[in-house]
Amino acid sequence: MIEILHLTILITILVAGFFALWFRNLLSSIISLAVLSLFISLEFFYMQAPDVAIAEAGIGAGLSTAIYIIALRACGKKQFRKEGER
Amino acid sequence: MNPLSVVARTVCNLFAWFLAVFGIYVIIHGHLTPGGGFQGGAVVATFMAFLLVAHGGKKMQSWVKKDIFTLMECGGLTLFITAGLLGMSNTFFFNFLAKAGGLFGSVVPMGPNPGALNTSGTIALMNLSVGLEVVGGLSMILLYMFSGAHPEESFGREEAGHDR
Amino acid sequence: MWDKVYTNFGYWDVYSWLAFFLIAGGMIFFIRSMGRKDYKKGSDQDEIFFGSNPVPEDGEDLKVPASSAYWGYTQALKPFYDGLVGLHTGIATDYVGWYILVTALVALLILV
Amino acid sequence: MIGNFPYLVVGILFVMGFIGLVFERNLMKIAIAMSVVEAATNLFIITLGYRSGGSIPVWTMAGGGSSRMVLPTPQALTLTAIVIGLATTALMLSFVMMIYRHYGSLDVRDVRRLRG
Amino acid sequence: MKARIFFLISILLVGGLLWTGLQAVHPFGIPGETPMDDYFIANAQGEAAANNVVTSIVFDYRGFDTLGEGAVLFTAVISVAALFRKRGHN
Amino acid sequence: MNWQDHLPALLLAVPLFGAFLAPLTTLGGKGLRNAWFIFVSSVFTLIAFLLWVRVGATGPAIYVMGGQGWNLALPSGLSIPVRILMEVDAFSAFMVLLSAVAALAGAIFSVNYMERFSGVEKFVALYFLMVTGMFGMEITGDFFNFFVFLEISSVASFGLVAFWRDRGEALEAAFKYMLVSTLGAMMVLVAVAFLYSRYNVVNMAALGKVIEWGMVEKTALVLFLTALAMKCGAVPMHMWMPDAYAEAPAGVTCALIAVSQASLYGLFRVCFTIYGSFMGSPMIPWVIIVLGVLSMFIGVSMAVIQKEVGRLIAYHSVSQVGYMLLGFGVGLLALGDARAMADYGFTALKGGVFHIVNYTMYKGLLFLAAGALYYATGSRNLNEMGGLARQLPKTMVLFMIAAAAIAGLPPFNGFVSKLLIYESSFAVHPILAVFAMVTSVLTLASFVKIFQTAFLGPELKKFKDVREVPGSMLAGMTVLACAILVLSLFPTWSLNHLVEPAAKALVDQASYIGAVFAAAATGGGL
Repeated sequence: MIEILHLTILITILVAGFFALWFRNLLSSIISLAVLSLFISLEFFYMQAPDVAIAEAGIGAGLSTAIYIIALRACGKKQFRKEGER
Repeated sequence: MNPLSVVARTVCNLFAWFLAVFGIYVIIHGHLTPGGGFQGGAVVATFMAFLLVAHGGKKMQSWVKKDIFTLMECGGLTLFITAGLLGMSNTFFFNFLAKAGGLFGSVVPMGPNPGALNTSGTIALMNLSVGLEVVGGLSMILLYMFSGAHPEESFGREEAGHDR
Repeated sequence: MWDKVYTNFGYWDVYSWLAFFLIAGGMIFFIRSMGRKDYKKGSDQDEIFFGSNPVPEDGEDLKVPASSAYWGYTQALKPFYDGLVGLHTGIATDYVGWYILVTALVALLILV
Repeated sequence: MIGNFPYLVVGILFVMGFIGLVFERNLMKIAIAMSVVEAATNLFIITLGYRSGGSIPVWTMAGGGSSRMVLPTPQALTLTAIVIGLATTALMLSFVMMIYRHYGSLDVRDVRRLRG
Repeated sequence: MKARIFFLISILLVGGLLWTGLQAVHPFGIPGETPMDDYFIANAQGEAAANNVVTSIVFDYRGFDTLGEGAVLFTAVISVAALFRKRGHN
Repeated sequence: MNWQDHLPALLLAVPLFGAFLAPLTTLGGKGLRNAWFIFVSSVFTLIAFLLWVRVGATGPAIYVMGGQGWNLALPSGLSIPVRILMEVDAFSAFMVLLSAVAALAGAIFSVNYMERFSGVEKFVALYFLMVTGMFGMEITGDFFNFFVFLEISSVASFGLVAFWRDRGEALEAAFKYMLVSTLGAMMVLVAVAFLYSRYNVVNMAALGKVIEWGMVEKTALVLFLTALAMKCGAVPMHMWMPDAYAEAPAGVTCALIAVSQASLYGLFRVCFTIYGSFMGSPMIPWVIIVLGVLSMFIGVSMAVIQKEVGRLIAYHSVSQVGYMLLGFGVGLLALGDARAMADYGFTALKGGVFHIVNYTMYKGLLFLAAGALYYATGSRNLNEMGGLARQLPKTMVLFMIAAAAIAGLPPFNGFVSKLLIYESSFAVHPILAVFAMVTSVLTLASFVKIFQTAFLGPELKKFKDVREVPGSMLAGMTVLACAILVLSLFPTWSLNHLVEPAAKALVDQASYIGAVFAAAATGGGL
């Protein structure tokens, strides 16, 4: 049972990492990154590292998301030379 | 960014204070429970981020000045390096307070134990100073990036040549 | 302190070079002192000789810009330089790409 | 059942981060890819320190004997690496903001005044 | 365009490099001999008088790393402050 | 206990203290800030000099951070150090000394150069942090600590490169530099983690003692090699280098050179001391040699066609780094073989080490002179310059010294190290020496180009009112010019007292490892 939980956490990490790079909408990307951080923090907690888990939850999922969103607000809509090109 | 609505502000206020208290707890109990200066400092800085998001940058800057955070940051680091230098009779970073009796100087029993706050020597001191430094530093980053997101408030026009 | 620097194949001696430069400088001054002494500033001797062309008034016209230096060299090696400049695209992600490419090459060489 | 699956996750995260770093065109996405690489590094170091069945390396909460604790050094190293990662992320995003102000674009192909 | 194909291949090769390295480290959850970590676990309470082994490593055994970490954070703060500094302020 | 035992810790504590207090010096105004800048720089230069003298007299210096005594490296009953060690052998002390001199010159130069900028107290703090990171990389004996100091110096240099944030190019250069550099630092961390997982040790000396040649070690070596070679600018990972070097303020570039030399130091510490004679194949030396030859040739080829002073000189950095990589690669090739070592290997190492000091001095001076040109004329474009010898005679003389030294004109020091490298690499393969000489010729050609277009030629109208640069900038350049002249006029002395101990320490893996364990044997338990 606990191993299934562990597997779920790891697969969620992969999925979140994939979507963090896949989404074209930057806000969705950033939220995906926050989810990645959160699940990495859960994985740390599973691996008996609560010190690092608190740090990752506070810094990775909390603060750096805030910083990303602030930076996103500072950059306007027109970010690409050509629309629709990745 | 504009301040949020009244309901959101109230909720943010409420949770922000819980966060602050929890962060300070994490900093102080760093040598007993999981946590420490960095983690607690990050949590307290998240409290700052909450207030910033809820009330907007202008109001925040009318409450606290950036100079206070600069002072916290430089002061925390200077305290940290001073705590290291005070152990210089042995070596740099020698834990000279541990098991010495006085401040943070109690002896810990071996093996699992509930723990006492007055232990661990310079570790507790360094936790406090790092907590101070991280709170100051991360709040500074948030405030500076927030003010940088609205250039017309803080910058003025571009100039050619050297920048003064 | 005044020894030569031996390289297992030859040696380096800075003092003989200095002596060479001193002697050469002495000879230059000697030859220079043998020249004519009737130079006068402001007379005809001061005029620039510009290959019997009209002398430009302004210095700007006389200057050869830096991009014209070694024109023949760059022209001769044009294919090489086209490739080389094309390599320096200035795109930030390409920098990372080159780094990873070198890592992969070194890994191939060392691991295989 | 788990086997070396965490290592595989670390490796895939690294490769995804590299692909993001090389093929993304938006500076913000490049910063995100760098964050993914940092997360993979942190996960890798913690994964190295896990001992199956081990307890938390805190005596206040520990149950068993000393050999049953997970390794504490990787946790200390990761703590350092996380804060360093935050510092670099913040600085990189500040650069992105400033570049947007100067170039008016986040496309990496526009940010190439220095070349040749 | 051709370069990007090489980049993709080399990314996969670097992934392969990391994967071979990861295959060669100890299996997940079973570290081999760990003298240094055992020393920390055994002596954190006696030497540093701290119950939290991780904290005792972070601030005592490897306290200098923590100073460096604080310095990195300080550096980042000063850099951000220098980027967004006000004009004419000397 | 002797106070001199604490020199390694003081070397790091003094610039850190200077950095932490620098933002507070705004309270005292401009004079206090400049005084603090120069004072702290002088103090760490003095400490570096004392450390160098001490290491030369008594052998490798060990310092245990947080131990009960400065030399109690090993805890009782354990054969590996658990605390962070500072280990300063002759090579580290040599690197520290020359980095300190370069940083001092950059600091003196910056006092006047930075007058036109705002927020100079932040500049001072970042400068000291960069210096701290550089020193830390050079004297640490612990891999994770090496990573931390690498990050300190990198992050500080990102901030410094982007210090003129009103110029888009500066930000662009900083971003590109940051992207590759952060990735490289991450890879260093991954390599450290690999080694940790295998041996449960992060100490360099202990790793060098127990290391074997397996898969994990190979992976770690690849990651270390490419990351550190990228940080010191080997082709084809050099592209950040002209951007960052040309766009940073001139005084910073002078110290940035020393930072990239610290990465080079890390590369050779890993190759010689950690892997050393355990190195399984001759492939790694050849990789380094090929990287070096490519760097030399491509760097200088790109330099010849540049139009901007800063970029031209920065491309020369790439090619000069190639010389060092070539010298060290040849030395590494001969490492296992005593006869080859005596025959040509040690000569190559001496050439490489001597080239490090020469390069740091003359390249720093060149960048400072380029900064002075920029300060005086407000232009970086060589096409617009001309006839500046009349207005800037002192700068011209200093520039001429540095240009002659880098081009390897005979009485100057650049030729000595190049000669050592040519002759030893000729013993390995003649084509290497041919490439090195072609590079030297092209170097001379490109500096003739700068000299001719910037200083010679008719006087231009728009530069009529250009004045000689202020005193502190000249003083900063003079420091480096004096160093070049000393190295040129007394090559035997500098080879015997400066270079040879460093090269010997680099080869002598056993004494580096033994220093830790010997200190532990005399000191007893923890």
